[in-house]
Amino acid sequence: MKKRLALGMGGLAAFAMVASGCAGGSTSTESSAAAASAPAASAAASAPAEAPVCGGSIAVMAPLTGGAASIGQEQLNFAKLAVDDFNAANSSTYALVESDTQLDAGQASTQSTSIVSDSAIIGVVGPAGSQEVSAVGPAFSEAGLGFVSASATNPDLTNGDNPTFFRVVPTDAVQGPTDAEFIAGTIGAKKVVVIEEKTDYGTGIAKSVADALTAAGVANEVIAVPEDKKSYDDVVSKVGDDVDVVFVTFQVAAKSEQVAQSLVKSGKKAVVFGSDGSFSGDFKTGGSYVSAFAPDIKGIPAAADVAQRFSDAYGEFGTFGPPVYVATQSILQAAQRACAAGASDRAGVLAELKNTNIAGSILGGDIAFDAMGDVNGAKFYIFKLDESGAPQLVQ
Amino acid sequence: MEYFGEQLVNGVVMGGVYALIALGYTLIYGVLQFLNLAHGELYMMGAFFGFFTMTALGGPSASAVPVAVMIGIMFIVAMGGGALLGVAVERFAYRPLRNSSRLAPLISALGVSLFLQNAALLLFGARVRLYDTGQFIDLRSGISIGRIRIDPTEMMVVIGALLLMAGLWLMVNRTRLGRAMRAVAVDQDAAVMNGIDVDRTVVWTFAIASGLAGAAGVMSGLLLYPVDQYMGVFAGLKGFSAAVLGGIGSIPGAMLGGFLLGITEALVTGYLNPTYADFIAFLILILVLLIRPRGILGRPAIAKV
Amino acid sequence: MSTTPEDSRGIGTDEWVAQHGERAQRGTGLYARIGEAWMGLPSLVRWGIPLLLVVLVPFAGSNDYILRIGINLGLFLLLALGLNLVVGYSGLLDLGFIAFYGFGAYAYAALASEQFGLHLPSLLAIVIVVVTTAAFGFTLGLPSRRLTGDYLAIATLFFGQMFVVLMVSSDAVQFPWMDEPMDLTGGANGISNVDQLSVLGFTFDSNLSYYLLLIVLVVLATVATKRIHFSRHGLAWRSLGEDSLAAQHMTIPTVRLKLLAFTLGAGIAGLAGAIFASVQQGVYPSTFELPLLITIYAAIILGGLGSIPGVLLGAAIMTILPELLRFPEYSNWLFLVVLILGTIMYLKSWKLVPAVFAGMIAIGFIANVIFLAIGVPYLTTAEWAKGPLAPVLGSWIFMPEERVLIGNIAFVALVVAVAWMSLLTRRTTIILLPFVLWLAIFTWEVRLMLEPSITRQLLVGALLVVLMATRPQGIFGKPRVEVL
Amino acid sequence: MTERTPLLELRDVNTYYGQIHILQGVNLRVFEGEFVALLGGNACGKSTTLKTAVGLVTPKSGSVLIDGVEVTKEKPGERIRRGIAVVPENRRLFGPMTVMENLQIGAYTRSHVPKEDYDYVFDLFPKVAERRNQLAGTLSGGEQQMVAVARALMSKPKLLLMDEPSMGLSPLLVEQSFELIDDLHRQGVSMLVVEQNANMALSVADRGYVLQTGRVVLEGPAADLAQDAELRKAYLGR
Amino acid sequence: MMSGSPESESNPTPALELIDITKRFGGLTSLDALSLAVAPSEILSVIGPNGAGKTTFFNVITGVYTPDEGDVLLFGESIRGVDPHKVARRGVARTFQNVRLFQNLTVRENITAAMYGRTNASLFDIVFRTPRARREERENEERVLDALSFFGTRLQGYRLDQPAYSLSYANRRRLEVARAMATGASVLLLDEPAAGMNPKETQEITEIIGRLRDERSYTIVVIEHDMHVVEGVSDRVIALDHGVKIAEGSFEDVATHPAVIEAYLGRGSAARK
Repeated sequence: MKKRLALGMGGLAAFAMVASGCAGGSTSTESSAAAASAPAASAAASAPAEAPVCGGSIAVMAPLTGGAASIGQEQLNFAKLAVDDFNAANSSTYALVESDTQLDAGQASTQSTSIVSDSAIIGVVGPAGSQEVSAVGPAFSEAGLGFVSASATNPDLTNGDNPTFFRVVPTDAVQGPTDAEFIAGTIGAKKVVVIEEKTDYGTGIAKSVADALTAAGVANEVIAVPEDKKSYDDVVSKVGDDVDVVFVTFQVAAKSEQVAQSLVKSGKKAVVFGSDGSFSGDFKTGGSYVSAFAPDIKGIPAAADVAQRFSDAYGEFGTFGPPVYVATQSILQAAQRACAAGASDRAGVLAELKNTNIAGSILGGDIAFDAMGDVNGAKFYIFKLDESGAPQLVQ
Repeated sequence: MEYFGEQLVNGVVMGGVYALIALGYTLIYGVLQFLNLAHGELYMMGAFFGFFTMTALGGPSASAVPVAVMIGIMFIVAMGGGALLGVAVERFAYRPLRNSSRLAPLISALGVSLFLQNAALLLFGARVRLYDTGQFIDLRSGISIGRIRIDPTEMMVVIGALLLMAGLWLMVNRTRLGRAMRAVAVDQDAAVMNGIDVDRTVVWTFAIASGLAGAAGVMSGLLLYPVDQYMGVFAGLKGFSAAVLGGIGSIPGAMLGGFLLGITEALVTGYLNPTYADFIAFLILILVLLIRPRGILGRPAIAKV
Repeated sequence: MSTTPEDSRGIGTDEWVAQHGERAQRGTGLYARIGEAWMGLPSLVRWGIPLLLVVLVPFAGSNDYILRIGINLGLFLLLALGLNLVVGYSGLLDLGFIAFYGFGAYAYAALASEQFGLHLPSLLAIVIVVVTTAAFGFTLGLPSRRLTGDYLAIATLFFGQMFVVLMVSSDAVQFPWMDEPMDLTGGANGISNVDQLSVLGFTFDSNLSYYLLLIVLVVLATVATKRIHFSRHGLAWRSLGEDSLAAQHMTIPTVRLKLLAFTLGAGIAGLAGAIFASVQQGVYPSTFELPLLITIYAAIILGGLGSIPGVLLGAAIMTILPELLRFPEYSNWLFLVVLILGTIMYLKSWKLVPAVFAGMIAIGFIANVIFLAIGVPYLTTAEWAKGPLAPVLGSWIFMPEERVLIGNIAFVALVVAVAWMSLLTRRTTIILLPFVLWLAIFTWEVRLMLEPSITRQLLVGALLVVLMATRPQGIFGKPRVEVL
Repeated sequence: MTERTPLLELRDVNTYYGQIHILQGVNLRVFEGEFVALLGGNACGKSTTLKTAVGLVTPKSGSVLIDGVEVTKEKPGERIRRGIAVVPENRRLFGPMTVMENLQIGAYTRSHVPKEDYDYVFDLFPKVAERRNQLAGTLSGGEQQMVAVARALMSKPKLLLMDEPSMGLSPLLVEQSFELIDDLHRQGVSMLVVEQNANMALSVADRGYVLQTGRVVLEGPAADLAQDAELRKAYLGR
Repeated sequence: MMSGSPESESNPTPALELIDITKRFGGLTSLDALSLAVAPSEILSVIGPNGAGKTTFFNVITGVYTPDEGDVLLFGESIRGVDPHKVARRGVARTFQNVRLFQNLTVRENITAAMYGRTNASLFDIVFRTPRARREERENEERVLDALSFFGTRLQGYRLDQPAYSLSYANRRRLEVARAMATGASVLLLDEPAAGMNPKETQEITEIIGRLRDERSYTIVVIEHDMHVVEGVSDRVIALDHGVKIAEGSFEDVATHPAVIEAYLGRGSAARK
């Protein structure tokens, strides 16, 4: 502390000398520089001895501003945490490059060219939306650049059109049937209302759930709502008294809570079942259900520490962040392996990305990709919210 | 019929919020003939101010003061904060442009919107906030007629909106400040020549309009609308539509427009398809404009040849 | 009774104020002289130099990203030139303009993708797109017969909004004559895998090809606009924008010309939309929302409404600047350069400049000392404090431990300080300037650098406000002067 | 000339609009009880002089004094409180407001307006009293002129400034306006009237100034000015 | 009521004829069964108090308002309810009481804009600069100078490329007249052409109005408050009050007509003039 005080004083004094045009200024500057070198030296000494070898840039494509900023900022922060953790553990120098897409495929497409043009970038986390993935896919595959999304769940994305695309979350094709089966079986619902939010996320999951429900013989009605709808009371009024479950497909958990509260206050018996977008502390009406592609990460020993450090640094988080941590990890590890093998270019990283195997990831299981880029052994978990709003694993 | 009543209540409640936002647009347009497109952002800021006041007072569950007092303070802070911000926006973004073309303040307003949204993102973080009204108000209480229920927050919104409108109407039509506002609206130069301080009148106009936006922000928070940086964009559009529908510049018009828009939205949602609610609302708006170019209660333009 | 001797023209002849106005039109000083010299060049040179530079870009070691920005700029220029006909000339505030762009893009996607299994030849598709978009523009122009000014703006704004709603929600449209609901627009997912343009056997499959195509189109559009500007149609449009009633009395069929402006503007937007769809090989509804409208309007107003170079410059600013700000390495420099140049230009005095900057430097160290004295914990080294001067720089702009909190406070303080300063006299402003400058750099380093994406949007917003406040008529716009 | 304090004084006023030098060292005084006419052609600075006096335009140099008090930096409202009032060019009534509200706005600068003050103007203009609840925009030209004057009188001015009272009026109304002005003057209201219609103005004024390209080129008693050959040639027609 | 003037009897088809025109706004009757005729190359002045319906009279002729009753004939053909731009094309041009120039267009552009109805170049011609477009451009240039030549050097030289807003008030009024001429009209409606002008300028505009008739055979209707102008230019004067013609005839006849003095001129005016 004192040294820094001296430094500040010294700087000021030196500045005063120079400013007043004092002839002896040079000596004074020297002395101040000498004083200044002390902390610099100590800072250098505190750094680890062995020199870091591996590094490179990883781009994060996410809606960092605009209407979906709450998702994008959480994703960005998890990516930052992952890189910091990894660098600290491996003495590497990986860096993040922000790429704000505002969840708009057009901007994502433009940004993809920027990322492709920056040769320092060896891998991409994101983009967040499925339509963005389709928009950037051609550019990235042409550049041989691997990209790992943590939230694009449209099953069509891994049909072979995007050979460099990977994702760490299961698709709607997994979530829909799982949720529908639970609603039909465990809950035993006879009638379900599916609220489809008109986003690429909401549309996909709503369709998959509705199809699976129909297949399971559960009567269901899909109500589509625009993304910018503010009040859901009028939608809830449409929910009949005989409806058992209202399945919601919001990206923002607060809206699921809004629907749940509205159901409670209008005295309807229906409970809300939220898709993975609702998995967040904001959704907490007791008795509701929510599905997630991972067991609650706060309950996983491997993840508890990450969750804690994230909360300390950036505050609360929802469902879109933790997979980004894993997605970033997968690229970092691939890069590290490529670096060790002496092929730390895009091709090397992409090749290694295919061999991803994160044992005991913070999402609960091991993470590895299949040939199409989907995560292996994808499974959905279902939680019931207790009276305090905490999720309890029920399947 | 009960279902219709239910949807009507939903519509009126939504309409109350729209109407409050619309009042701000209408007031500023009435005085300056200028669309304050940043109005929605003041509403957003009001919602945040209310939220942070609530948190500072001990949050939704463990309030340090009685609930009524807490809500009162939330409103005061949000309205005061909104008013201050509104006055600042007027001073720095609009006043330099008062005598320039009509488009310049429009662009300036868009700049202000962009700035405020991102300042909120920077300062408050990206997380979506919820007021969690259920924690301190029993939403299951309130009036119910058959299946039609009106919970306390809904009552508060509707009554509050009506009271604020009545107050505003009285203020504009019965007070010295109101007269000054109307005089400035008709002819700024003539107003100055009668000793009216135009700048001060405009400042008050912005303060009142922005205060109303702040109140609307808290109300929508209490109604459990998610609070985020971009909530003002669409709400602003709705409030603005309401003002235009009712006849921009007219205070009862703004109220009428707000309620009409809310009811339309609820009925279209209730009987047709929610995704088309906005489509139909906009369609009605365009039709009304084509039939009555100045809105339902708007004064026809005086043609000068 | 007295008569001023120097009066020579005699009482009763008074055209002098107006002549003063005429004289004041001519600028003075260095900028004006540079401007005059530039305007003195033959127009072929004036337009040729920038064009040459633009054409050379791809051959000067640029990459796909720069080309892509160029393509976006080209699309923007087309849109801006089209919109300029409607807003800049005819004074019709068409806030639904983006819908035409979207309509063009969607129409092209419908005609050249798997959505309906149609893969029309590009030329045919484009002709159909332009014609239908123009027809759509004509339809939306119809209300302009009855609605004027703000009310027309409002009605068109809602048309624009309806377009997006319609695109998002038309993925399951139940026609009475069909059994299954039909997917017309792909809903929120949009339409992907749209065909690329292919004309006479040449397929536009690279950014370079689109870049060059757009240069050609923009040049054609600019030349056409320039020719229209002084022609009878251009004059008629501008007259009706000035005073629609007077124009009617001067033989100008205002209704027809308004509709023509709408139609033509829409046609151009439709063309741009079709190219956009094929560049991106997809269309998505989120593209055509308010932010794009804002950007395009900002472009034409920023440059100066109705001025062709203004429109071009405005579009360039609104495309390139936000992209530059994406990268901390550029935005850093941009920030510092703007700050320093801005200060110098404001001070206009070589004596004051060093004094102010010296004050700014001193304040950093003073702040450092004060913060230490009151015991605020902090870390010294900022990221940019590198090299031999690192320790000095590090204690000039120090990194507080509570970076976000203190950064937020600094940000609010900075905004308040700048706003407040703009109200003060020049003298007081200069005294406060060093403090505000240091605070700006401090805020930048401590907080804004941490969130480049948010900072970028903040700066664009602030830029719009500041530019409008300092030059309401736009960069190349001519002020409307009312004499007495 | 006596050494009384003028009600209104402009001392060496220089005014600019942007780069245009409008008033070039204008000196002007109006004493209590006087009726002063300010004459000149178009765009010679007449209106600017008036605007400078009221405070709508701030001079770059020189000063404005009301009743001997320097008011150059004061806002119009404060100056009106000091006892000047304006009847603007083209009357500029607040059309969508009632006559009564127009009068209330005239009294805007006063915190309390006793009922007698309204009665005073209603006595002066019975027509205005009759129309008090009518919208000002629906009145005829002559009535509007009366309301405009009544509105200005509501601030209890010591000095009334009138900007082109004959502008756009038919000959009959011009005549009536000047009768009204003359009447008010006889009742003791001091006046500064800006007028293009020199003939009419000089027939009722005590004193006059002639403005030319932003300078006062002639000043003196109205009767003398009316005889000035050059002025006659320029303004008084054949 | 005065009888029709001798000119209109001698000429079978009047340039402009109003037959029993009535125009109401809400409960207010602005023009009440007004009939009048203007012979070719005649200058008719219309006087009357504010709100007498003078400007409504112009607006009915030019098609801004459609009369509730009655007909408007231009050289014997009805132009009732025809759009303003078509009326203008058929030969009626006007100026405005409050000067409505295209403020931000230059002098040259203001005049060229008014020639829209006389030119034919399509957008195609313009964009591709076809011979037709070029020819028209040259013709326009000549016509601009021709219209302006009427005002001496007032609007020429460097002023050609000045925006209209920078002109002096008198020059704006002149430009408005020149713009009306440029439409190719044969009937000019001038709404208070001398308003706000000083005596010298008033005299000048009075002369110009006379020359417009003498040199270019324009038929002219003038609304004016300035009796010097009315006296100086009028072949015939009509006085309106409350939409009704209260007097018609020579200047002397009308100016001394008791109803006109009562409603419009005032008793002092004759004495003072």
